[in-house]
Amino acid sequence: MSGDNRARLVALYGTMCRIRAFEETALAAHRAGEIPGPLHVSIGQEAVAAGVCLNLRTDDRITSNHRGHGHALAKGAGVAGMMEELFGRAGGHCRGKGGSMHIADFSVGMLGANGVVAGGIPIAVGAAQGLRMLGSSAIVCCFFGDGAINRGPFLEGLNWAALYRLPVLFVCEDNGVAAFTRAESVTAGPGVLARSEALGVPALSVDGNDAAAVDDAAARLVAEVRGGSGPRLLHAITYRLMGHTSTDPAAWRETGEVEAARSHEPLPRLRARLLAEGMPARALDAIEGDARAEMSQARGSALSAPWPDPATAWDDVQDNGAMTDDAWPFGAQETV
Amino acid sequence: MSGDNRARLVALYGTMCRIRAFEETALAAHRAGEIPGPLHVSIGQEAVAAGVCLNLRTDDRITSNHRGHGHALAKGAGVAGMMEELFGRAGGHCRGKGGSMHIADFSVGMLGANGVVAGGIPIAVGAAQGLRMLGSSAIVCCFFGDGAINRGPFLEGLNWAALYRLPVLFVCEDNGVAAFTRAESVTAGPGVLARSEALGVPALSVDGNDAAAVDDAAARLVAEVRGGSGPRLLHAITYRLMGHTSTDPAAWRETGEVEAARSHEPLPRLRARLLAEGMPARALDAIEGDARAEMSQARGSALSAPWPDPATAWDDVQDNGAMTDDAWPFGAQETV
Amino acid sequence: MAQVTLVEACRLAALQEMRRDPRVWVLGEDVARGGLFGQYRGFLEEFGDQRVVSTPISESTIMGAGLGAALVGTRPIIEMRIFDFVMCAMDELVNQIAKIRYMFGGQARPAVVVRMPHGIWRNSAAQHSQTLESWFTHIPGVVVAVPATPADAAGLLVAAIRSDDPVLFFDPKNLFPVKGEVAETIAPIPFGQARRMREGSDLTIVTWSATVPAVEEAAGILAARGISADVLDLRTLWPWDEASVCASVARTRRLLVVHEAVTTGGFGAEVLARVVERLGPGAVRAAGRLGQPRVPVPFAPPLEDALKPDAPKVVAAAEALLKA
Amino acid sequence: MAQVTLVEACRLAALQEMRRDPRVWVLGEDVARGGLFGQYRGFLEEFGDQRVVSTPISESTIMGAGLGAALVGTRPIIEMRIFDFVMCAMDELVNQIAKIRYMFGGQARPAVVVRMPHGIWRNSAAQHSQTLESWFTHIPGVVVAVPATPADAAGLLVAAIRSDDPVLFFDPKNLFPVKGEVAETIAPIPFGQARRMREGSDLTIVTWSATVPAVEEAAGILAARGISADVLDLRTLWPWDEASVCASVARTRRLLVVHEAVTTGGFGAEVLARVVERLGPGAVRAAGRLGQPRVPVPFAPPLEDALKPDAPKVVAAAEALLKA
Ligand SMILES: Cc1ncc(C[n+]2csc(CCOP(=O)(O)OP(=O)(O)O)c2C)c(N)n1
Ligand SMILES: Cc1ncc(C[n+]2csc(CCOP(=O)(O)OP(=O)(O)O)c2C)c(N)n1
Ligand SMILES: [Mg+2]
Ligand SMILES: [Mg+2]
Repeated sequence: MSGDNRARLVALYGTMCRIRAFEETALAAHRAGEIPGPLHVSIGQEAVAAGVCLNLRTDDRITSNHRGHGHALAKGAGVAGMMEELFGRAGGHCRGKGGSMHIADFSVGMLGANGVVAGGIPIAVGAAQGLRMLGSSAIVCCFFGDGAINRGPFLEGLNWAALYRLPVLFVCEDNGVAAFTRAESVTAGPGVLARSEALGVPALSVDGNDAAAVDDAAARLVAEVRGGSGPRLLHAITYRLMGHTSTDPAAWRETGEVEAARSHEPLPRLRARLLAEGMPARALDAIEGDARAEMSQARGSALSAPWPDPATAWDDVQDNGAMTDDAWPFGAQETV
Repeated sequence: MSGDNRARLVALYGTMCRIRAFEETALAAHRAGEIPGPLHVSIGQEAVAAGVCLNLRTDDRITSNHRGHGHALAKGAGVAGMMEELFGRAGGHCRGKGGSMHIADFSVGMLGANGVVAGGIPIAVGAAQGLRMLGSSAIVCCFFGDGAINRGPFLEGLNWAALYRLPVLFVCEDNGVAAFTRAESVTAGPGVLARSEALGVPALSVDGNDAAAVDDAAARLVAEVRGGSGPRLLHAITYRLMGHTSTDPAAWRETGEVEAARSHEPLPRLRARLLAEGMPARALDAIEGDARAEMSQARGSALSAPWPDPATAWDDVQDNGAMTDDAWPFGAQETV
Repeated sequence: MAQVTLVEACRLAALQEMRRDPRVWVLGEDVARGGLFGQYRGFLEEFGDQRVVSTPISESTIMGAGLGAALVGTRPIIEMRIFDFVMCAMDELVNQIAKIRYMFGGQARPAVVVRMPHGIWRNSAAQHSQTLESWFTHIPGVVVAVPATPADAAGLLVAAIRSDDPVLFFDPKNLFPVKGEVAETIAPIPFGQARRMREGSDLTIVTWSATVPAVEEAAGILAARGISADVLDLRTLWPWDEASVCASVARTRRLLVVHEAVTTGGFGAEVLARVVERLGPGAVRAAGRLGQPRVPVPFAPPLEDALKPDAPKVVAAAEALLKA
Repeated sequence: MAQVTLVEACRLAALQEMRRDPRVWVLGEDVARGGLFGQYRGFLEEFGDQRVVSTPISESTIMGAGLGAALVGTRPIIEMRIFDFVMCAMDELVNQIAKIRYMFGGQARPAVVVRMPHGIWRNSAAQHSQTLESWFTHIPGVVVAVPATPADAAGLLVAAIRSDDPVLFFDPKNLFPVKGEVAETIAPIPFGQARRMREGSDLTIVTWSATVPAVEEAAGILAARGISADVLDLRTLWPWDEASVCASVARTRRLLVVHEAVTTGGFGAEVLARVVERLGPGAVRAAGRLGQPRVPVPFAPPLEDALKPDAPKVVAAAEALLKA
């Protein structure tokens, strides 16, 4: 194993440990009542975000969906800002206005999670079109789930990207389920690869629980996209170990299904590989431990971080015709 | 040539002549200022409507698009009601409320033209689902243009129909152009067949200017659909001889393009075939003449038909909360 | 009479109607699993997968297929999961469902119910909290139902399912756990009749949907302060009970409209405008509205709370109105 | 000063801005062929196909791609062809464009202009004639422009293109052929300032967009009958010129709002409600609205004419108001 290659695997491992630790910490905080609102975690799917984003530059952009913590972290979003956002605090990336479903960190090219399934697709293709117009060599990576391929914007966005040969890498994170419904029970035809090719976007499948494989596939596709060959789609097959939201027990799954899936999950797999390739367990434990410590510290800080000043509720709506809190004590009552 | 087969060809010829005559009459009336609003004619595309609808029963349903006169006529819609509708008269199928873009005749299963590209697709799949639920053996045929395959409902509707194995025949009437833009310049990938198959809907292409070929292909697909095999798509390749609307000269076409297309247009082709097979020219002229006479008579009647009573403008909005003309002389002014 | 939650009341209403009429069915995401809120629990088992259809995430087609199925004579309940996703199906709703009867000169009767759980709910932020019911009062062809109690939700849902008009039924998400009595046999409640929540003479408060409990609480506080409010829950916004509201304001001469939606362009404007038009400005001493400011719904609790109409804000608004 | 049509005025405004700022571009169906109304005639030749992008019939993506392109720093003009098709792109407009700046705590500036030719136009029937501008006054995050003259359309379009807020620009389809003067160099017109069309003292008439000529004509007829109307064209509905309207009504004590949109839930309700709230009902002697009844737009000329607000109806409404 070359040092370079090992360094990549270690980087992947580090990112995945951080994603896992972030989400387990967030889950615990949510259960403890520290985090309001809905929370969708991607536990079990970390290899996709890690493997793809390792191939992106900071000035590349990504769009994400409702299950976007991993994408954001892998793209380099600041942890404190993410955790505070989940907690609804003033120091969150969105100043507490977005929460888990709307995390964005434009400073690292993370153009936002999205509360609408497939909502990030048109945004991604437009961002790519804009970047090309501005003469940038940056590309856009668009993450969405298997559920999104049944919404109209999937067709429109892929056709559009292929038509204008836009620098977009579409990543379909296929965890086999959309909310509480199995993907296969709502998806006709041969699948996302065929749909993608039929729209003019070359595509390939990868074991989305194998971080190194995802990295390899993404490296190839990103090179093609960046080289001007037009859009590509990566179909990453993975498994959602938890329920749809933090409060969903996913009780409808078959007995043994989750247990069976655990044996394929990405973190132990990469760990085993690194061990087999001579990486000391201690070093891996340290990476994991650091990640846990980082996230637990972030939780502590977020919990004691200040809430947003209610007056800020009126900020950042629009410049023209913005309302202020003095203009609205209680509706239009100041004048009656 | 068997008598049966010849009878079919004659029926096709008759329908096509009626569509052509209807639309040429309507065009002339529009130019004479007798017909208000936009008018989209399908001159050159008659073989698709005729060939497909010859295989439908009266209780089968169709949905159509903005260019739907041919579909309606071929499905058996009453001519007087259609012409009066174009003229905005009280005796129109829609009592003058719809016009050309919203012709419907539920009495023969014509569920309506549509002013929104791809708007008929979800309606068609739902109608099929409803029919099955009611135990009917009727099927639904859904006409749309090449432009519609770039809108989201195309993907959603085909996936849906395939998923529930609904009795729907999708017909993509590919005239190579959407409004003023060539289809190929806005459509990526290998085309509608590949898109359809990728969504689980078996599809085939046909020369849409060859009425007999359309009839054959439609017969096969309708039999499959009616037999319970699920949805099918027919890709009918044709050519729009006129502009997008009655006022569009389509001046941007290449020199000679339309002239070249004229030599492939469906009416003379079928006529030549019938002549070659021994049908007397006189008989064909009579069919054509009858069609022209029928439509010219319909124009005359429509022109002298009564306008809708303005009071009917308030009818058929809704039962609960309907407004009446006495409740609205001028806004809410009766009470100030 | 059983005490049930609002969401359970809706479940019972739909259940009753699906048992009564085999043409009634339901389609939407996850409905075969009981729906996101359990509002279809047990339906799959009782009615089977032809009448309880879990769909792909295809909002345009959920809405449009519902319409198509209605055109051939079935009576679909179109479940939209969360109101905000209706934005993905607006062509089907506004350009097709609302207009098809008129446009086709009465040939079509799109007898659909569109269920759209709406409003602020547990810090769901800007894309899962909207209350845009006023939009649909502006769209000819549809009935707009905005119930706030279990009995009203059940009765209006029964009426909606039996109606030949398309009915937009706004389930009030945040009131799903609220309990109330629902009759064994649920009778339809006619559209356009307000429910008088409290009789009073000092001012009229008109409200609906999510803000009904806040107004109820506020009216109690006002009563304790010697202010007697005449309180009406409209229950439907189209048709709406103009007559009852005007009669009340003619007595009290003061009108406050309270809704969760943004004040600007909200249905409160219509209520106020119509009352002033009908009674004449001279018959009214003061009129005002309380809604959210023109700001998207923020995530963080202190921000959401700052903007959301609640009982103290209703009390303050009413008191300001009485000073005028 | 050249005399040009409204559609040409808009063309000149966009042309000027695309020459000024290379980040400005236009996308939509058929725009490379000059647009449906010729509003982009010659653009392809001058700016090339990277900045004048004819798109597939993919409204969701036209809208959403415009947003994405704005997020990386370009300034798209999103051409929607006919307003009614915006129904196919409402998620992108309402859930994304309008909310993204707020939801992301100010990180995003979606500087797009969405052009939506709207209103009744040559018997186009229910799916091509809607005027739903009031909806967007109810949506935080967007500017709503509704010009009615060539000069206003040009000046507001320049302001829209330069604005960092998303601007919904309602091109008045039926006024496209109307001629007026437009300056060589088109200056931006600030949002929120009404244009006084006529000074008067007997009543205030407020209008915008398609009904401006009808109100102009009506005001002339009223003047001939000795009634002097103070007439304001709002030009933008958000922000809107509350101050000018209130000042006018404070003088005339009578308010008539005229718009092409359906009266119920139209922006006339907001204007009337706000004036009553601000001035108090006691300051107003009569107030009313004239819009379309709550009926879809029919195709046949006699039906369309029956419902459409025109000069005789404005005169009748004004006279009724003066009797109150
Ligand atoms: C347009 C739209 N419809 C429905 C929803 C509700 N919803 C949120 S996540 C989800 C499932 C999405 O499945 P998938 O895309 O596979 O992502 P996953 O949750 O599996 O990561 C649904 C239906 C939504 N957010 N947006
Ligand atoms: C959603 C939508 N977008 C745009 C339009 C405007 N429009 C009407 S017809 C048309 C072209 C349609 O092309 P196609 O589907 O190929 O049908 P054809 O006109 O060629 O028969 C367009 C863009 C529309 N009616 N609906
Ligand atoms: Mg999934
Ligand atoms: Mg075409």
